[in-house]
This record gives sequence, structure tokens and C-alpha cells, in this order.
Amino acid sequence: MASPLLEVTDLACRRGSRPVFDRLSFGLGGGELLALTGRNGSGKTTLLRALAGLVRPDAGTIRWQGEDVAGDPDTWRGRLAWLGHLDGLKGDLTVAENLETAERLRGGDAARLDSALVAFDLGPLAARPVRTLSAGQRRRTALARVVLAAAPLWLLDEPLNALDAPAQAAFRSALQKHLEGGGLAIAATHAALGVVGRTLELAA
Amino acid sequence: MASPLLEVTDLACRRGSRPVFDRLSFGLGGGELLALTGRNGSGKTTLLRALAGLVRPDAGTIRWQGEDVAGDPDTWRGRLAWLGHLDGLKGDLTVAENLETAERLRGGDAARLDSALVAFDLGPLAARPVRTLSAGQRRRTALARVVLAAAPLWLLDEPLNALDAPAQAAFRSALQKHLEGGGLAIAATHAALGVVGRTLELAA
Amino acid sequence: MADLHFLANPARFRRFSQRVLPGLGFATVLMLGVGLYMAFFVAPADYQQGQTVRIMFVHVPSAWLSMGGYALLAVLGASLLVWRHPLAALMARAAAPVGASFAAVCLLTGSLWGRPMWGTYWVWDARLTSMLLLFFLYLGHIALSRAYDDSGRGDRAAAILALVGVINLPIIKFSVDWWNTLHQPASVTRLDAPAIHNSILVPLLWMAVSLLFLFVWLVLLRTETEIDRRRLEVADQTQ
Amino acid sequence: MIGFLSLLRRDLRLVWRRPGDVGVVLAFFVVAVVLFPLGIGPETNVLTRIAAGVLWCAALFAALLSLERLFAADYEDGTLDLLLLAPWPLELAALAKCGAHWIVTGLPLSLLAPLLGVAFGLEPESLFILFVTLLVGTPALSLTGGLAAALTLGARKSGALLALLALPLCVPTLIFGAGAVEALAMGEGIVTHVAILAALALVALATMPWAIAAALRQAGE
Amino acid sequence: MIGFLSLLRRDLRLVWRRPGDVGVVLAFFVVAVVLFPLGIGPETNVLTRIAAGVLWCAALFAALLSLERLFAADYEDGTLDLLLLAPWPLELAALAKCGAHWIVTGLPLSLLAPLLGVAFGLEPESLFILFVTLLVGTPALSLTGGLAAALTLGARKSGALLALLALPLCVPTLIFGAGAVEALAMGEGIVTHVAILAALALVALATMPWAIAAALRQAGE
Ligand code: HEM
Ligand SMILES: Nc1ncnc2c1ncn2[C@@H]1O[C@H](COP(=O)(O)OP(=O)(O)OP(=O)(O)O)[C@@H](O)[C@H]1O
Ligand SMILES: Nc1ncnc2c1ncn2[C@@H]1O[C@H](COP(=O)(O)OP(=O)(O)OP(=O)(O)O)[C@@H](O)[C@H]1O
Ligand SMILES: [Mg+2]
Ligand SMILES: [Mg+2]
Repeated sequence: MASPLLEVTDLACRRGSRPVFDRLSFGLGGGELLALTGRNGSGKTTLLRALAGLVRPDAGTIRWQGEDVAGDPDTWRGRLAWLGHLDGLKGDLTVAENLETAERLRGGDAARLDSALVAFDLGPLAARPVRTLSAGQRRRTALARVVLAAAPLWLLDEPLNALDAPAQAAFRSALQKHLEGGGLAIAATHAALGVVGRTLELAA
Repeated sequence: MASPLLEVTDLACRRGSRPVFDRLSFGLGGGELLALTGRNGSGKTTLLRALAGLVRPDAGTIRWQGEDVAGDPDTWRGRLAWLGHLDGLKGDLTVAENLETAERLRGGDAARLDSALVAFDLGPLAARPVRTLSAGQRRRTALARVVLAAAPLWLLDEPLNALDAPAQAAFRSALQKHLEGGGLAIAATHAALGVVGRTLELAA
Repeated sequence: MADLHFLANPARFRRFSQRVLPGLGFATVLMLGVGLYMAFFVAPADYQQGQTVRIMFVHVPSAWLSMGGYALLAVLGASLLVWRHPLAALMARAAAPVGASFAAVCLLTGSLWGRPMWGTYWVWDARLTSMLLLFFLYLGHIALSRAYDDSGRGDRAAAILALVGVINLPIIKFSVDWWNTLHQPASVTRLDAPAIHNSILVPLLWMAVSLLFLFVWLVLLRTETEIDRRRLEVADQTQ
Repeated sequence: MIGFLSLLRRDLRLVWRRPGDVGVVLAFFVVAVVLFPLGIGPETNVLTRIAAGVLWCAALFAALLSLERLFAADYEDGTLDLLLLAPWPLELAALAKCGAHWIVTGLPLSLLAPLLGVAFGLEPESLFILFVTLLVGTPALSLTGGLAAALTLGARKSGALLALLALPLCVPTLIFGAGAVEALAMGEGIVTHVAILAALALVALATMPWAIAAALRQAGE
Repeated sequence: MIGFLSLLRRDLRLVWRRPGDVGVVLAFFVVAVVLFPLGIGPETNVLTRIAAGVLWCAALFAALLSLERLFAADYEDGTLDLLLLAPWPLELAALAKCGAHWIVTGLPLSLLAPLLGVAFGLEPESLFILFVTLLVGTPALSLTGGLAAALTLGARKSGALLALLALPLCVPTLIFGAGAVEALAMGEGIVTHVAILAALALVALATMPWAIAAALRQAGE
């Protein structure tokens, strides 16, 4: 087997002064999904933030195509699409404006905006300010932002939160498409994602 | 059949200037659970807030044992235990302090604090400031607050959000116990609650 | 910085400090005793200022040490941000209140001295004002390092502040000088440093050295406490 | 009453957990006062002339800055919903929150202002009057500012909006507070000033809790 | 560069959506300035004497009040994470945010201050110098205050803490800004003042984006 695209070796993180995990290693190739599971507080969110470079790990390395990502963080960040616990939307901007601005901030051109809106049934909401949306409608907007980014690696923290059944199905097919196109995805979740993938269970 | 404890007649609400639902009626007796389902944006959160008196309905009445609750809002509020989208916890207070203060604010005496902590496996976290907890650990604390309140009517907005499997089971048995003791519960949810009850599906 | 490198590890620091602290404490007490004796009994009273001149022996070294203390904070801040020395954060936490106290002592003794000399506790003189602003920079550092849930975040935020502050200190000093010379208050009779006699200079320098000892001793002692506190925190959280 | 006391205790305990917070407000007050000589120039006679005004204005700013989070924190973490759902009058809750704010802000500000007055060359009697007027006047500031804080919940730039709403409401308190010190300097009587200040505080006490409660209910919708 | 411009545009658009917010900061400035005559008393010669200092101090407060939400809003709704994850230098992002803040605050304040100066009896030349110094000095305030805002992200009582951190660092700008107007009144040259102000702004421009970016990075942890 060729060495995986993403390789994490001996990663260790602490929050406050509490060690959260220690010597965590895994690899992930193109088209693969890794579901992070584990008890509440086992460190799923912390791991995702460490992968994105938002939390500085205590030890360990993250490699992309064999190169340490700490060496060129700008390029590494360009490879990521991020969905956090928080939606990261501006209440005063409309759905379309939010998506467009977020993509521009990534340096992209938001050309595929319409198809991202359609994927999550956001067409009718596109012109509404985000502050008037319900919890699930916001989450869908945040997911559309991930799809729009066209990044090879998706980092998702509880993507199914607050979604209704049709929206969950839409997410599933978007994820499937991303994987089929050779993308990678790591998702923290408590529910089954409904997409074939490996699982990494963090110990509490 | 005796008339139900809680009787909602022809309730109508709008958010901004958009009507959310109209002429909604249902009744709920002791020991009954009502699960609110429906598409994102169908008005589940709005309905719960209207029942609690946090949003003023456009039309319709809410009766408890035949009396309009608008007549004596203090007593009505005393009958409620509330779990919103937001957890309602103070990051600087510990888990135990949060629960105790919340119960004191309701006018209760927090005597059953320990059993509420045990019910959600919060014993080891009791002395930790809430700000150092993960998303699911916070949600469990908020649920423990609901249990502690010993109120006849529970209003829950997506109670399973962010909970891991053991915590979901703990919630289920707490809810079961509440219902068996003659309590009422209304819960907005996208996942199956796993407890026998009626379902009200709101149209989008 | 070489010795800091050597001490970067808290455990090694503890071993070092436990060996040094008792002797240092003893030396501090001894030096301070001798210094105060010289200041109060050996040095002559000033022909102009009388006995109040003795305030100077505390006042001036405090001013020096509080300025040096901020420079220390900046150095510690840099070694935290650049080299991630775990000890630098703890030491900065320990040093900031000590430096602030010396600044406060300088301000207090100064204004107590000002009452007999100028007839008022405070004037908006350039030197006074810039010392006051330094005191505020200290307060900001202390408040910032304690304003966070996560002590590590507070440490790093305070380190950035210390670096920016130390760049700004000369600018602040310069601007305050400028501000005050624009319209010099007439009522102030400043002590124009007369050619200092050895009878005053020697006790002054002696006091400066002994207060420096005190400064170092306090910082080391407080660093130990910080290490212990951090350990308790860890133990508390990992239980 | 249990609810009132436990809310008061909770807010005081929250402050107690972070004693630095009060220190920060006081430090801000000191810094703000110090800025004026820097902007205006160091002449003692000018500074003494404007001292009462500057100290009162700075106290007002400090109170406003710290008021911004009075209800906002509860609003953002969802505890405001719990307050709204508590089975006792919301007016009492408003009073408890403003009371806690006064204890940790107004009271220490009143104690600190005279010390700063020394640096502006104020006389001892003026310092005492400054202390008394602040003590009597700051409850009105906490209550009026509390209303503005409640009104601006959920609005963006709420800090500035709050100040905008609160400042005009606080103007009478400011005028009579700073005026008392000047009246003393002019050799006039100050009883009237203090009496009016007390009256303003009482009016605020009698009306503001209701207004605040109404504003909070609005914010909950 | 695309990212820089679109961030700048986003922030300006957010303000545009709520034009009231700028209005509020300016109104705060006006109210704060108007309070002084009320607190101090109406003698024109005293007022003229202190006008520049008061206007500069009020501008500083107004800028600080509005700075508080500069990064906090992004922090709370999660968009700061997105900024941190953008694949271009965070220093540019810091610059864009401070630039947007200056456009909506510093610039209008500079325009408004001379109008208020008239009420304090300032001469036309003084008014012009006031405008120029504010125009040159406020970028330094936006940048220095931006650092304080970034450092206090996630801290409690961040408003007051921000003021405590920013005020000492803003003192040089204040001194030379207010000093220029007074120097003019004394018949002295003001070129040096303005030159120093410009130098301060350039130093801030050259250093602050790095410091702000460092502060934001550790806020994301
Ligand atoms: C609160 C009031 C005062 C403050 C904040 C203050 C501050 C300072 C500072 C910062 C220095 C160190 C200067 C340097 O070495 O660069 C200093 C030195 C000194 N101060 Fe004060 N001072 C105050 C009041 C006074 C008073 C009232 C006197 C006596 C009339 C005085 C006499 C001196 C002398 C003689 C020196 C040493 C001379 C020198 O190094 O140039 N100070 N003071
Ligand atoms: N700011 C913090 N300070 C200290 N400890 C923290 C902080 N944030 C999280 N923790 C702790 O770190 C551990 C991991 O938290 P994390 O948020 O990564 O968990 P998680 O797996 O995402 O949990 P959940 O399923 O509840 O979201 C938990 O024990 C938590 O209590
Ligand atoms: N503040 C608001 N202003 C205007 N409209 C709003 C506001 N909040 C919600 N709405 C709209 O009201 C409708 C009902 O929202 P509500 O939050 O009750 O939905 P929900 O059923 O809870 O959805 P979800 O499952 O996504 O949580 C939605 O169409 C939403 O867009
Ligand atoms: Mg998590
Ligand atoms: Mg909802």
C-alpha cells in the first residue's frame, strides 16, 4: 500500500493542564473517512482543532504527503475545510453573502455557490439574514460552506447536530461525493454517519 | 377520559413578521410525553418558547388544569423545567454550584443534588468549573438541572444534542422516571427519543 | 540567558532554587539590615531637606528595580513566545507583582517625600507621570495574565503585552518629558541632583544592591510557589 | 426572597471567583482620570478647577464599561432564560443584579475617587463631599445603566449603544454630583445638591426595576 | 490580497447593514464631550483652555468602546476560527480589521471633532489642526486598541481590561495630538507634533499587525 496522504504520529494534546490524549497515531488515504467517536470529553474536538493547527499539540507530527504540515501552515490551511461546534456565520449577512465571503477569505472565488446552496436546499433561504434562521437552517448553511470550499480534507465536529432527516441525507450524499472524488474527511460524531468509513474511538 | 392537565388551543406564533404556526391545538395528560418533530425551521423551538411564556403568542390559549396560564405567570413558571438550545450554565461556577444556584433561583432547595449528579454521571466533574467541560459534559449538567427542578412539566429543546450513548441512556431513564411519576414532557427532537410517547409533527 | 536555558525545566529549577534560596534570604536580610543602618544612622541629613532625604535610599533603588523588572518581564515574555520555556511563564507570573510593588513603593515614597518638599503629594511632573504609567503597564500585565480560564493563555497574552510594552516604554517616557517641558509648572521646586557626596552615594548604592537581592529572592520564592500551584492545578485536573 | 438573595449571592460569588475583575474596573477608573492631565496639561490650578467634573465623568465611564456585561453574559449563555422562568417577580431579579453591580463597582469607586482627588489638589472637605456624592449618586448610575444594558441586549455594538442610552439618563446625577463639589469650593451650601442626588437615586430605585424587567422580557422573545 | 480586500469589504458591509452602529459611537463621542461643560461649569476661558484635551480624550474613549467588539464578535460566532484557518497571513487580516475600524470610527471622529470644538470657542486654525492631528493620530489608536482587543479575547470583563491595556499605550498619541492644538494656541510651531504623530502611526502600522496576529493565534487555542 502506498503511504497514506495524511499521517498523524504520536500526537499528544492537553487542555488547560489536563492531558487529553497521548501518542495518537493514524493514517488516512484519499477517499477515506475517519469517524471520531468516544465518550463526552474524550478529546474529539481537541483532536480536530489540533489537526487544523488551532491548538498547538504538545508532541507528535502531522504529515501531508510525507511533509510536516507545521513547515508550511498557509498551504496546509488551504487544504482544509472546517466545521466547528459553532457555525461561524454572521447573523447580519444573508446566507449567500455568508457563503461567498467565507470562500473569498479562503482565497477562492465562490463560483459553485449555487450548487452548494441547492445541495442543502438553501435556495429559498439564500437571501435571508442568518439571524432569522432556526438552529438546523444555520447548520445547513455551515455545511454548504464546507462543500463550497472544495478542499481535500474536511474536518467536521458533530456535523449532524440539529439537522432534520432530509438534511442528514443531503449531508450524507455530499460527503459520499467528496470521498468519491478522492477527498478525505474526519468527523467527530455520536450518531452513525451513514457513510462507509473507519472509526477511531478515543478513550475517555 | 378526564380532560388533560395541559391544554393548548388554537395557538399561533410569528417570528419577525413570518407566521410560524397557526391554530395549533393539543392536550397532554399526566405521564405523557409529546415529541415535537418536523423539518428544520418548522417552529419547534418557537412552540416551546411560547409554552414557557418566553415568546408571546399571537393568538390561542394555554390552560393548566383548565385555567389560562396567562392569568398567573409566576405559578405557571414554577411548574416548568426548561432546557433550551443554550445550556444556561455559568462557566465560572462549578457543576455543583451551577445546579444549586439554578434550583435556588427557582425557589427550591436543591436537596436532591447528589442524586441528580449521579443520574448523569457527573460525580467526578462536580467540582470542576463548567468552562473546562466539553460540549456533551455541559449538556449533561443542563439535563441534571432539569431533573433537579422536580417540576411537573419538562420543556426540552433537542435534549440529545452532543450526548454520547451512555448519557443518552441516562437521559432516557430519567425521562421514564419522570413520566412514571405522573410528570409531563414536551421535547423537540430529530432523533428518536427512545421513550414511548405521542408525536406532534409540525409542518414546515 | 544561558542560565535560564539551564533552568528551563521546572524540576531542575526547583533543585537549584532550594539550594540557593536559604542563603539568598539570609544575605538579603543581612544586607538590608546594614543598608538601613547606614541610611538612617550613618548618612548625614541633608542641609536643605533635613531627615527626609533618607527616603531617597529606598525611593531611588525602587525606581531602578521597577524599571529593570519590566525589562525582565519582556525577556521572559520573549523566551516564552520564542523558545516556549515553561519556566518563563511561571517566572513572569512571579516577577510582575514584585515589580509592581517596587513601582508602588517608588510612587508612595515619592509622594510622601513630595509633601515636605513640594507641599503637595502629587504634581504632574514628567518623571512622576511616566513612573505612574509604568505602574499601569504592570497592572495590565498582572490583570491580563489572570484574566483567563486557561493559565497558559493568560501567560502568552501577558508575554505579548510585555514585549509591546517594553518597546513603548521609551516612547511613553519621551512623550511625557516633551509634554511636561511644554509648559513647566512654576510651583514645583525640584531637587536638582546636586553633586552627590560619597557619604550619600555609598549607602544609596548599598541599598540598591540589597534591594536587588530582595527582588531576586522574592522572585525566586514566588516562582517556587507558582510551580507548586501549577502542579496542584495539574493534579487537581487529572484526578 | 430566597430567589432574590441567592441571585445576589450568585453574582457576588461570580465576582469573588475573579477578584481581579473589580480591580480591573478600578484600574480603568484610575487610568481614565490620569489621562486628563495628559491631554489637558499639568497646571495644578486648571486641574483643581476641573477635578470634580473629571472624577465624576471617569466614574460614569467606569460604571458604564462594567455595566455592559451585566445582563449580556446571562443572555449569551442562556441563564437569562432561567431568570425569566423563575417563579418570582423579575423586578426583584433586576434589583438584585443592579445591587450586586453597585456593591462591586459603585462602592469601591466612591472610596477610590477621593484618593485620586488628592492628585488634582482638592481640599480635604472637597474630598469628603466627593465621597458622599458618589456614594449617594452611584446607585442611580447602576440602575439607569442597568436599564440601558437590558435595552441593548442582543444589539450589536451594544457597548456604545448602551452608553448612548445611559449617558443622557445619567446627566442629572452627574450635574448635581460634580456641582456639589464646586458649590463647596464657591462657599455655597451643598445640602440641596446632596438632597437632590438622594432623590434621584430614590426615583431610580422606585422606577428602574420595573423598566429593566420589561426590557428583559422583551429580550427573551 | 483577495482575502484582505474581501475581509475589509465584509467588515464595512456589516457596518453598512447597521448604520446605526457608527452613529452610536459618534453620538457617544458627542455626549461625552457635552458632559464636560456640564460637569465643569460654563466659563468659556477654562473650556477653551481644555477643549483640545477633552476632545482627544473623548475620541480615545469612543474608539476604545467601539474596539471592544472588533474581534469579540468574530470570536463568539466562530468566524475567528475561519480567519485563523484562511491560507494567507493573519497579519493582513489584522490589518484589514483595524483598517475597517478606522474607516468607520477614526475618520468620522476626525470630521466631527472640529464641529464640537466650535462650541468650546476654539479658533478656526485650532479646529483645522484638531482635524489634522486626529486624522493622523487615530490610525495608531485603532491599531493599538486592536492589540488590546485581541489580547483580551475570551477574558472576563474584557471591556475594562481592554481600556486598562490600551490607555497607557495610547498616551504618546494623546499627548502629541492634544499638544499640537495647545502649541498652536501658544504660537509655537506644530510641524514637529504632526511629524511625531505620523511617526507614531507608522510605528504602530509596522509592529501592531504582528502582535495582533500573535494574540489572535493564541486566542484560537
Ligand atoms: C510620587 C512621586 C515620585 C516619583 C514617581 C518619582 C520617581 C522617580 C524615578 C522614576 C526616579 C529614577 C530616575 C532615574 O534614575 O532615571 C527617581 C529618582 C529620584 N527621585 Fe524621585 N520620584 C518622586 C518624588 C520625588 C521627590 C519628592 C523627590 C525629592 C524632592 C525625589 C527625588 C529623587 C532623587 C534625588 C532621585 C535620584 C536622582 C536621579 O537619579 O536623577 N523624587 N524618582
Ligand atoms: N478550555 C478547557 N480547559 C480545560 N479543559 C478543557 C477545556 N476544554 C475541554 N477541556 C477538557 O478536555 C477534554 C476533552 O474535551 P473535548 O471538547 O475535546 O471533548 P469531546 O470529545 O469533543 O467531547 P464532546 O463529545 O462532549 O464534545 C474534556 O475532558 C474536557 O473537560
Ligand atoms: N429571530 C427570528 N426572526 C425571524 N424569524 C425567525 C427567528 N427565529 C426563527 N425564525 C424563523 O421561524 C421559523 C421557526 O424557527 P424555529 O427556531 O422555531 O424552528 P425549529 O423547528 O426549532 O427548527 P430547528 O429544527 O432547525 O431547530 C423558521 O422559519 C425560522 O427561520
Ligand atoms: Mg466536542
Ligand atoms: Mg430549534
